[in-house]
Amino acid sequence: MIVDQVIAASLTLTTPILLAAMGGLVNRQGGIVNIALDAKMLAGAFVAVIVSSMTGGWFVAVLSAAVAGALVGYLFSLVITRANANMIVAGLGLNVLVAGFIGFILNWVYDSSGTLRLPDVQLLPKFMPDFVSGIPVVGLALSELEPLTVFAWITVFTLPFLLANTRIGLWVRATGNAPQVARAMGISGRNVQDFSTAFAGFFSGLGGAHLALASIGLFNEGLTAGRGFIALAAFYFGRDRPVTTALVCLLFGFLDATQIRMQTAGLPPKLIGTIPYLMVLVALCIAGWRNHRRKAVAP
Amino acid sequence: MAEAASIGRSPLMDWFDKGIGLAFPFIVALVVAAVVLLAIGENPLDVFALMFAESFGTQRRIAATLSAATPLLFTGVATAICFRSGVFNVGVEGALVIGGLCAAFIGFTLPAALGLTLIPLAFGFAALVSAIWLLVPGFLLARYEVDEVVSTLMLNFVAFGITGYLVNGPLLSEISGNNVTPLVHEAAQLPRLMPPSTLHTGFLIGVLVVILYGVWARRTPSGFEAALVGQNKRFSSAVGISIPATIILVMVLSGVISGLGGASHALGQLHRFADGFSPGYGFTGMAVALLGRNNAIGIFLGAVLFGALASAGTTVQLFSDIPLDIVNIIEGTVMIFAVVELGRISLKRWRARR
Amino acid sequence: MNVRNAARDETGQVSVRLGADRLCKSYGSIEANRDISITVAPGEIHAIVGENGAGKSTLMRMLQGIEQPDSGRIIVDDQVVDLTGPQRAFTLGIGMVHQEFMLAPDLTLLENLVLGDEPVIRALGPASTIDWRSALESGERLARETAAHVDWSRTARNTPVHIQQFVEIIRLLRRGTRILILDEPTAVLAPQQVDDLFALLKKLRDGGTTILFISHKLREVMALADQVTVIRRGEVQYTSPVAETDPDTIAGHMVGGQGVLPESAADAKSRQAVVGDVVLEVSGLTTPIVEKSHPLHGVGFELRKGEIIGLAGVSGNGQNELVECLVGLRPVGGGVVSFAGQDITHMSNQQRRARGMGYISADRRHEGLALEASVEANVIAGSQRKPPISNGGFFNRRAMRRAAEERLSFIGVRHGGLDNAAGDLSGGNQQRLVFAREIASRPSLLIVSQPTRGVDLVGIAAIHGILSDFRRNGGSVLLISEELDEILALSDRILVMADGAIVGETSASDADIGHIGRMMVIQGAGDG
Amino acid sequence: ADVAPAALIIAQGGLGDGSWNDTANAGFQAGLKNTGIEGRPIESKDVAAQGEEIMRRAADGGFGLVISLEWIHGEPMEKLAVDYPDANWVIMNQTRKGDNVASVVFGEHEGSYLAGALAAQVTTDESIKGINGKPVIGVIGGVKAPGIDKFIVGYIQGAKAINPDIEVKVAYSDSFGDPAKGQQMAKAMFDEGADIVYQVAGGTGIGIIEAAKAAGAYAIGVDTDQDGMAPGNVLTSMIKRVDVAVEDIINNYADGKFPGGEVMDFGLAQNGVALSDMKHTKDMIPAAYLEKVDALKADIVDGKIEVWDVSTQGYPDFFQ
Ligand SMILES: Nc1ncnc2c1ncn2[C@@H]1O[C@H](COP(=O)(O)OP(=O)(O)OP(=O)(O)O)[C@@H](O)[C@H]1O
Ligand SMILES: Nc1ncnc2c1ncn2[C@@H]1O[C@H](COP(=O)(O)OP(=O)(O)OP(=O)(O)O)[C@@H](O)[C@H]1O
Ligand SMILES: [Mg+2]
Ligand SMILES: [Mg+2]
Repeated sequence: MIVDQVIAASLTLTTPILLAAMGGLVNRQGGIVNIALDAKMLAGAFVAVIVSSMTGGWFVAVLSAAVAGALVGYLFSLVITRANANMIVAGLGLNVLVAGFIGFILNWVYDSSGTLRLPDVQLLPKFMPDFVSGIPVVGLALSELEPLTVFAWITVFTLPFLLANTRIGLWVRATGNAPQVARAMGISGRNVQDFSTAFAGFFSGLGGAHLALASIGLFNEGLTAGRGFIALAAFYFGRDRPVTTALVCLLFGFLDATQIRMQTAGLPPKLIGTIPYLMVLVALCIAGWRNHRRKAVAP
Repeated sequence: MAEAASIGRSPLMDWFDKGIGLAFPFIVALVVAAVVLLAIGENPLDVFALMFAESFGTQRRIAATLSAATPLLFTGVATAICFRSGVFNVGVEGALVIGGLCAAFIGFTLPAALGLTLIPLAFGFAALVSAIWLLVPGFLLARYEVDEVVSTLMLNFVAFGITGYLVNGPLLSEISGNNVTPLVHEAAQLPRLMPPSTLHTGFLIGVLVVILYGVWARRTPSGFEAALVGQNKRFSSAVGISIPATIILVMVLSGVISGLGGASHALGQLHRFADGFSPGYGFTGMAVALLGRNNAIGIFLGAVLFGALASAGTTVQLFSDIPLDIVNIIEGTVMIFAVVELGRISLKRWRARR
Repeated sequence: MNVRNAARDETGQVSVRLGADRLCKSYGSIEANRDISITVAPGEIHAIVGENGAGKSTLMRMLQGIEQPDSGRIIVDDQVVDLTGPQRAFTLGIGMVHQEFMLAPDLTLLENLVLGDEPVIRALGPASTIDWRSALESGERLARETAAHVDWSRTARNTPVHIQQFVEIIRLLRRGTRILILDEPTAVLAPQQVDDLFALLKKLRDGGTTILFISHKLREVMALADQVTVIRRGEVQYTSPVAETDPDTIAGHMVGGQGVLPESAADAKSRQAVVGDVVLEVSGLTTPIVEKSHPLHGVGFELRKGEIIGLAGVSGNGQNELVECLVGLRPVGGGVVSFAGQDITHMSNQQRRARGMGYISADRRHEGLALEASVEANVIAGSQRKPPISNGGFFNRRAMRRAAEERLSFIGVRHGGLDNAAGDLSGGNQQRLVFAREIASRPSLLIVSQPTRGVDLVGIAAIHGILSDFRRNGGSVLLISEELDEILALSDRILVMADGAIVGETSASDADIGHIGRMMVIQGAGDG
Repeated sequence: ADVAPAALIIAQGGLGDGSWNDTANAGFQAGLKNTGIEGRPIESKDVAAQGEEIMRRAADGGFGLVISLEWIHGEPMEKLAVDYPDANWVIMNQTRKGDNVASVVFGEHEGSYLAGALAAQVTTDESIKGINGKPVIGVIGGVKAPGIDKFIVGYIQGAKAINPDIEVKVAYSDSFGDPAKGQQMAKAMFDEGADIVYQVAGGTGIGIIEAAKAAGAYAIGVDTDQDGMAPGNVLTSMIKRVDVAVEDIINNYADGKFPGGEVMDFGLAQNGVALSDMKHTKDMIPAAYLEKVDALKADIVDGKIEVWDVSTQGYPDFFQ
């Protein structure tokens, strides 16, 4: 049926955005607006395909993708926290740089351009028992679950706990909220920020791995298709709260999944693509206006 | 962003400082590129020599470089005008694309009989629409403190969506194999400066914009006020400068210049609007502005350097096996290191020690 | 005061818990601390008083290891220690509550309490889960011990300031602080809240904690401290057990002896009441409460042409807020401000300036000047649209240079060149630069806040000269200063501000430094 | 051979698009190999604006053959051909004047017509595995652009020629490199009753074929023979011989027989476009359907049927 299809598609399309958004959200709670999530997703996808083909194991591939993303994120963070680079411009630069490097490696190591198709790429396994597909409405979505989607949603519901209850979670929030206070309390704000950026890289890398290994098993330069920016939009819209952000991601995933239906309804695809960004703009305006009101009425 | 509200603060040291600021990121980028080139067994010096020859070797190549630099003159200034006032506008790209579409629209819809008046009309319309485009986030920032980085970033994507839709729908050329508008009337096309090179009058307009920007920044009260706001908001409002008015002014100016840049590119280079109108001139413009430390001469040099990279980066492929990715690597590295303060910090320290 | 003797104390008991021995600290040409020596006994509450800029915070920062002294030694528990940083001070049991709040606004109080030293369920490094239950227990135990009522689940942002103050103290105690330094802990508290805080501090003292606290308010010192030290211009002026002194004596040492008054003060007594037109009229001025600001409660006064009104008061009593309301940098809650017969209550700063108001900000480094900008830019700012500096929308560079030179030389600002950064000037010259700018636009009214803070004696005389000249030429001045000498030297009339209201008034001829000092620091004394 | 080198200017989207640029480049490389001529593909991020400078530089730099894959380079090339009469110029998908200009046009619309005709016959034949009785088929384009709609319109026309009541679902993925999205879109189409989806979306199409495989339905490949990407689930592929065209040109150029001034039509008649051999699906499709397709092909070649060409005729009434 159509409903279960839409649910399944929304869920699948949500996962990469969701993973990147979870990373970006922690990063922003730590005080860094990361607009280079896209670059880290791309790096993750690239590494995932290579490692999966080399080892034939999806788990190692996914892990390597995450580590690669984290590494890129960490280096990026150093530029911001140690060399005081402006995070926005450096982020834009990183997007260009990573694309350049990957293109370069594709060219010189794999002698191809744009697409990397390797033999024996192992995809993410679908592990649910067969009978679930018989469950009405959600059966299809369930039967298509793979580990990363499950992990992403586990993260959504554990992240609030981790942020609230672990030392590092507290440090991240304190650093983002009041760096001078964190410093006075003996916490190295820079290290915490570096951690949060590496964390964002880790999750973006996972998002990239999902894009590459969920079903298609190959790498393409355009694979991320700006999803890093959609993730950014999601956690801005979700005000850095994991569950809200996840719902926004789900909404964006749903928009993607129903895009084809909206096209049938006569909406041009280009305009449909702007909906997430327009939503964020509207959300920003409402938040700004409310803030303004609150200040104006302050007793 | 520390270009002092310096009405003429220009002893030798200052120039030295700026020179380092401009050169440092490029040196880092060249080192990175050299490492990559060595890794693939190319001699970096040969490659750099070839790239230099391809960008400045002959008159024609210089013209090609300047032609590639033309849009960056506009986007560099449009960005610098905001950065200088402490407004982090990353929406120049979107405004440029919108402006380009508007100019092309005027250029092919109005009757050709209007002749040369088409050009000012197209430029004017582009400037107007782009100014309104950036006025929106400017207003939101000035009045409601809506974070301009995110609002302008989001607006870029909206601009891509709208122009992408229009150029495929209502404004699509009747018969074409691609998403392009019809060609603008011949009268609306900017004449070329050094035929056969594609260098066109838009370059002169761009240079004029840079000069006007320099004059505005250093020789007018409003440029002075904007710089003060960028340096110290509390001070500025204490001496009677309106912060919201300044923010709105610089955003509108930025929009106007982005629009002019789009018009120049549409009427001078492509003679229409098309998919792939801008490969990110607005974003490169940010690097240009930062590299040039928001200073007019710095912006000009920065734009030329990036123009050289773009023009040489493609044509070297004719004569060597260097892939385009090297250019991306250089460009990305320059962008990142343009904003790194290492060079400046150590220079300041060194100066403080003396 | 003699450390070696103290160390030889034969009972084996520590006699000096915290001491400073001839500490010196200079910032450039400013000697913030000169040979400061103090000793604080265990279980003592020691008050440090002194005017703004006297060097109190500098001393505290050195005792906390944030700043290193240029010379001199620091003693803890009779031992000379090397305070390499705040972390070292922490391990020695020294903790400080800063002048500004050190709580992360969006974290809960409990989170703020444990931040940086979290109790964990199982040690897994940074990934350990925080043991909130034990955190809460320790917080509540300490709160109980200190008789504070704290709702630990609130965010700091939504917590009243005095509770925030408590939490900061409790946080230090939790980390084993035995020596508590408080920098003006009462500046933002309401009287009732101050009493609560004092009860807490006394309790702590009785429990053996040593407390060093900075205050401007003598009532508080008398109520709380065991020992008081007065610092003036970077030097220890006076020190005494509180029981053996009285507010008048302390106030006298704080505001300085008679001898240091500049000459111009001599003619103060001969001044007549000014009878010109009313230039500035303020009535019933109130402000909303905004974080960390003192609200105004119905401030009213009149300022006449050719008159200097001195506004005396201890910092943090609403002077800054009043100034900002008058110059249009802070929205007014209620009341009316009129200037030259016109209601300007809701006008912008720009409009007020256009009507002839000038403003010398107390915060020279952030509001009075743009330190990175050139001297020329700073002295021209505000006049950038006026001819001949600009004509038809463009600067006349020559005229601008000339105007800048004229303005600077009129007041005698010494600078290395118009193109140098204003931040490169010495403090006194920076302040002259501000005057040069503000006088140049020929205002009819100057709002002047702390005009001589950080300025040397020659500079002070010059600035006083400028103000006197300005008045002689028909200008009106509202002078806000914590230097009573200064107010006495210049004012025709003196208003005293305390707790967001004008609490007293006296004419220059009747002015008595002791009386004014009492009104300032001992609330209500003015009435009696 | 001391023939001057050749340059191939890559169109927007760059190498790695999995279709147009990649296929042409493959032919280019093959041609160079055959003839021993030197040559290089040229990419630019700013290919729209830089095209003219690149082509001029190539001519100045002693290149004897310049092939541009970018549609927008048509106009400047016409002028350049005059400035550089000794160089040979090739443009695609449009007709440009000049003795030393060869224009190459493809009959994508014609090939797509056949694909549509085949799909329309198959989609109602429930005897074929995975086919439902509903007359519903689909097509997914990479972006909405005339170059893509040329395929789509041909496909629709072919389908309607078989069954005027057929429903052809059309959608665009808005990207040529997003297989994840292609997969989801195709899934949605299958789910709505389509059983055959034609992909005109480059790299995105990989996902469409994946989706067909997963759904047990059919995709139609494009550009190259994609039948083997999911054997049995790719009904056929609309092969477009860009590679052949480019290789041909280089061969001719090497032999001194550059087709200057000619329009090289790579339509059905010239075998420039064709349906694949259907190695994996031929046996499950009733022969009658294939015969019908062959008949239609003959009619097109003979000019009895005219297939609408968006790139020269604009949009037809039956498509928006
Ligand atoms: N970091 C610094 N750089 C330069 N000068 C400084 C610095 N810190 C303090 N000063 C100067 O040292 C002097 C003493 O300052 P300090 O902050 O110790 O005064 P205070 O007694 O705490 O005053 P307040 O009551 O206003 O807090 C002042 O003249 C001040 O301007
Ligand atoms: N964190 C806290 N710990 C202890 N007492 C508190 C705390 N926060 C507030 N109080 C006390 O509770 C009383 C009411 O505080 P407050 O004015 O914040 O309440 P409220 O107006 O109901 O709060 P809200 O604005 O959140 O509705 C005051 O006496 C205040 O001192
Ligand atoms: Mg202090
Ligand atoms: Mg069917």
